[in-house]
Amino acid sequence: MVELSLEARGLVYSWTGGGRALDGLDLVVRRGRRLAVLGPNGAGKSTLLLHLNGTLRPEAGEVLVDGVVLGHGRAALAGWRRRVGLVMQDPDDQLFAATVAEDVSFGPLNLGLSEAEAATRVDEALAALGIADLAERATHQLSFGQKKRVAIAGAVAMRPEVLLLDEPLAGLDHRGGVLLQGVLGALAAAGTTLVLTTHDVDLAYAFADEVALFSNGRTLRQGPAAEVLADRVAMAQAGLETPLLLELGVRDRAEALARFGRR
Amino acid sequence: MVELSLEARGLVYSWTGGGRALDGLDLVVRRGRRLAVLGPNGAGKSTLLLHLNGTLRPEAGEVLVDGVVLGHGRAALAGWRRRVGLVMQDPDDQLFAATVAEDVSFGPLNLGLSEAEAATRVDEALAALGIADLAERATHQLSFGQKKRVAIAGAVAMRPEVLLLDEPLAGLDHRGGVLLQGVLGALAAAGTTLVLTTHDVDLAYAFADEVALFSNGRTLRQGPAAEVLADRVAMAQAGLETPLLLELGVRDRAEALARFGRR
Amino acid sequence: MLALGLLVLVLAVPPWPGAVAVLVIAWTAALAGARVTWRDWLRLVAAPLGFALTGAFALAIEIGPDGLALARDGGAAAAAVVIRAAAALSCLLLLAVTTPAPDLVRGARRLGLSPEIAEMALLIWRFLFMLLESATAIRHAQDARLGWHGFRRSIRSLGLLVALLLPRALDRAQRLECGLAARGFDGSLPMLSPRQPVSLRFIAATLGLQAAVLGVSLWWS
Amino acid sequence: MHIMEGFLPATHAVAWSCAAVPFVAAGAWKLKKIVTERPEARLQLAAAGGFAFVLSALKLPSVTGSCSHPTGTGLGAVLFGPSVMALLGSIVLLFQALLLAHGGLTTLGANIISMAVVGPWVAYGLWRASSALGLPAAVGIALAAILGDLATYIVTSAQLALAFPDPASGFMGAFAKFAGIFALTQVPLAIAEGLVTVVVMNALVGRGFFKAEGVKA
Repeated sequence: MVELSLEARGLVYSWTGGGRALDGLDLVVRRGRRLAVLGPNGAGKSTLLLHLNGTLRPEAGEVLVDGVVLGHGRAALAGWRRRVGLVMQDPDDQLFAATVAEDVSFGPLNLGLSEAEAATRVDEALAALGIADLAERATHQLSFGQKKRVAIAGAVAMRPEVLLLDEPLAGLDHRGGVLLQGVLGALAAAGTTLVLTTHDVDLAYAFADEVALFSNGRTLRQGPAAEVLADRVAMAQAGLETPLLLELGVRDRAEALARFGRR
Repeated sequence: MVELSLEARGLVYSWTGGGRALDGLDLVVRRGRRLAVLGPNGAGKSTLLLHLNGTLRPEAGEVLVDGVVLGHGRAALAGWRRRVGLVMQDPDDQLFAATVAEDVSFGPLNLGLSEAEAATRVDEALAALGIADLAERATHQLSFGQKKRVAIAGAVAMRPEVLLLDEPLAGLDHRGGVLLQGVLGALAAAGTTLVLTTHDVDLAYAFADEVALFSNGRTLRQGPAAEVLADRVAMAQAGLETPLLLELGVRDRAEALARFGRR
Repeated sequence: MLALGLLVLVLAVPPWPGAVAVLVIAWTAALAGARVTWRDWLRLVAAPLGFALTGAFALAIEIGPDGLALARDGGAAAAAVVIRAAAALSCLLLLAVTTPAPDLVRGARRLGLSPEIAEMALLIWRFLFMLLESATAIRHAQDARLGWHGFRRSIRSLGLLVALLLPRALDRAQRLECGLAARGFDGSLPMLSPRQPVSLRFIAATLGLQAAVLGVSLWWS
Repeated sequence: MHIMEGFLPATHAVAWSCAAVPFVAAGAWKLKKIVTERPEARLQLAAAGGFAFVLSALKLPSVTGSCSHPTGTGLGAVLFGPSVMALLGSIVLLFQALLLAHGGLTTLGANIISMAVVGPWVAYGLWRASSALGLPAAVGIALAAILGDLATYIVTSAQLALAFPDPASGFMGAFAKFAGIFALTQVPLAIAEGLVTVVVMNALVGRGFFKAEGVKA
């Protein structure tokens, strides 16, 4: 049986202005899997991620890490965040330091590692993201795609068991997207559990083992990607369209073209 | 013969840090058409738009509006911007007022219209974007998709002949994208010439009559959408992939599914 | 309107019974009239009272010949100040929860505030929400990387946050300038102000209520 | 440090408001001048105002409910001059009262004097003095921010002492009381703020901000 890594039970959270962001949300994240949290804008996906790493505190419900309900005390949170990393959507919000290496070392140093250990972690994370050559560059001079990868390296350097990524491919062009999917694939292969949010059904289909379909602060359905994405009723309810490749009955582009006799 | 509405000839522009953003760029915009400027991130698409409405001044080359080279003097610019509207990618870069109606009234009042005329323009623009109900809402409480439409309304209220849109669908989910494409289609049908930048080949295929393929500050190729997008060599050079629907030989999703016997 | 009038009254009349009456009216108006939930309202009220209590402590003690001692009036003055402050605070909050700040600025403009200042205030209003959003996002990102665990790290994180925010604020201004230029920005920011419907009945009721509070307090003392 | 709504008696509230008027008016006049000369400065000034507000909404570590406002006005004073900050600061204080319940409307005048007038002038004076002495920009701004903060706190204590003189020892006694009690909360705050400012300045210099933007004093 696959072990549960993270679990959310009946999370409720309201915006300050009123209105429910999360409305009794349940979610299970299985160890070593790639889960896509799929839903339209404003469905509460980012808010969910902030709950999964303990940044926001639900009004009701609870989050379990490895089957244990974690509290929001200082010590509990530190342990929580050590295991569950978060990469936010806009890289400009998470690159604080002047250079790439300095920025990536922020997390490891906060873990209490020595400078030497932190430096090793930085090299390792930059290598994993394929950006070792950027180490000495100034963060504000990077391109958008580079910033995005530095932001992920910042989380990876803390060696989290679970990595939460908010819209990781948003704003990237085709080449940047392919590159980043490769990197994420490698992280998954190395054993990191990945949870990503997206409103892009094609990305969810191409990338995830499992999909949690999300609408109005609730999980409509969670299950194997192909099954959930093919559920027309649920997908329509979430205001999403079935991926074309899935409808054509294939998993990738090359297969579609081969099957239909072109190229 | 179709009239030329905007034309760029040999535009050159460098970043402050050095490096060419535009490197001898040519582009023609035909009246009443929908042109997609397609290229990877960092190809210089946004910089081009800022030249097309006179915000940036090229180091070499010129921009013609209706066959006339426009200068960058105060009066010339005012006339230019009356005819060529621009909607930036991040709506927060264009919304400054506390409420929606106030914000949209800014452009019309700058045209020297009376308060009554401006009010009419505001109503008209909000109606065109399908957001008449948002008029009294506070700008900072809008969702991203709503902000985007308010920003477009701000430009539409000036009744430009040409509307430039920088990545109009970026960040929108499926439903938001469909909604906005509908709005843009209606604007085009009403006679507005549309120029949009994007790195999304599917959007370019679905939306544009014409595509200008863009890479490293130059136009690689400009022509009818289906032709340019099917040019594998040029597309690869720009780091883009041919849209799947085009490769399958159809224009829309329903057709693909029908042709291949599903649904 | 109601809130502003009450605010003036609080300062003008003695704390008992005037301020107490105002306190009751403001709370009723907020909780019943404006439908603010108890939870939100109490949270709003609780924060600034820290200042009131520290300040009142200063009033309740006295530096005499033998050092610190309890004030001779046994803290009555301190209590009066706290009651008055609590009442005034409630009025302020009532105003804050019922009237968006831009409406107040527009009102002030009709009363003769110079357009430059009004415009600046409205622009600041817009910027502060954009920047608050950025600051919150940065804070969350730092939190995720354990930036706020321990005093030294918190100081460092806050410093980095502020240092990131300042260039972003100026950058935002620059980009907004660019975006507005496309809409004919030439330095001034003309816009149509929304018209506010004024309810005569509401004004009459407000004035009546305020007169009553004033009357009762004067009669009592 | 803001004096909360309703804490000052009516006469004092009115008097401080009157005292603040000329400074705010001078700031408004200066603003008009800047905006006429450089129309685009309008947005920069508004961004600075928004920035000052956001700083005040950020909580300093370990001292909850307190605020680091003077860093904003101090930096603003250095960037745009203290007279404009009197106006921007007033607007920010108004919004703070309305959004955060920091300070208040009747105490607005008193708070303007302490936070939007005295604080920025002290910060600006120190900044000019330190650049005249040839101290590095980072040191100058850090000093300006810390002492601007302390100046604000002393003025606030004096305002409270004037409003509530000690029956036995009069103004001086009351001043000692208020200054003493608020020292417990304000001195650690000023120190924390100084430390934060040093990090801020280092980071800004590290990001090439001062070279790129060029601080205009």
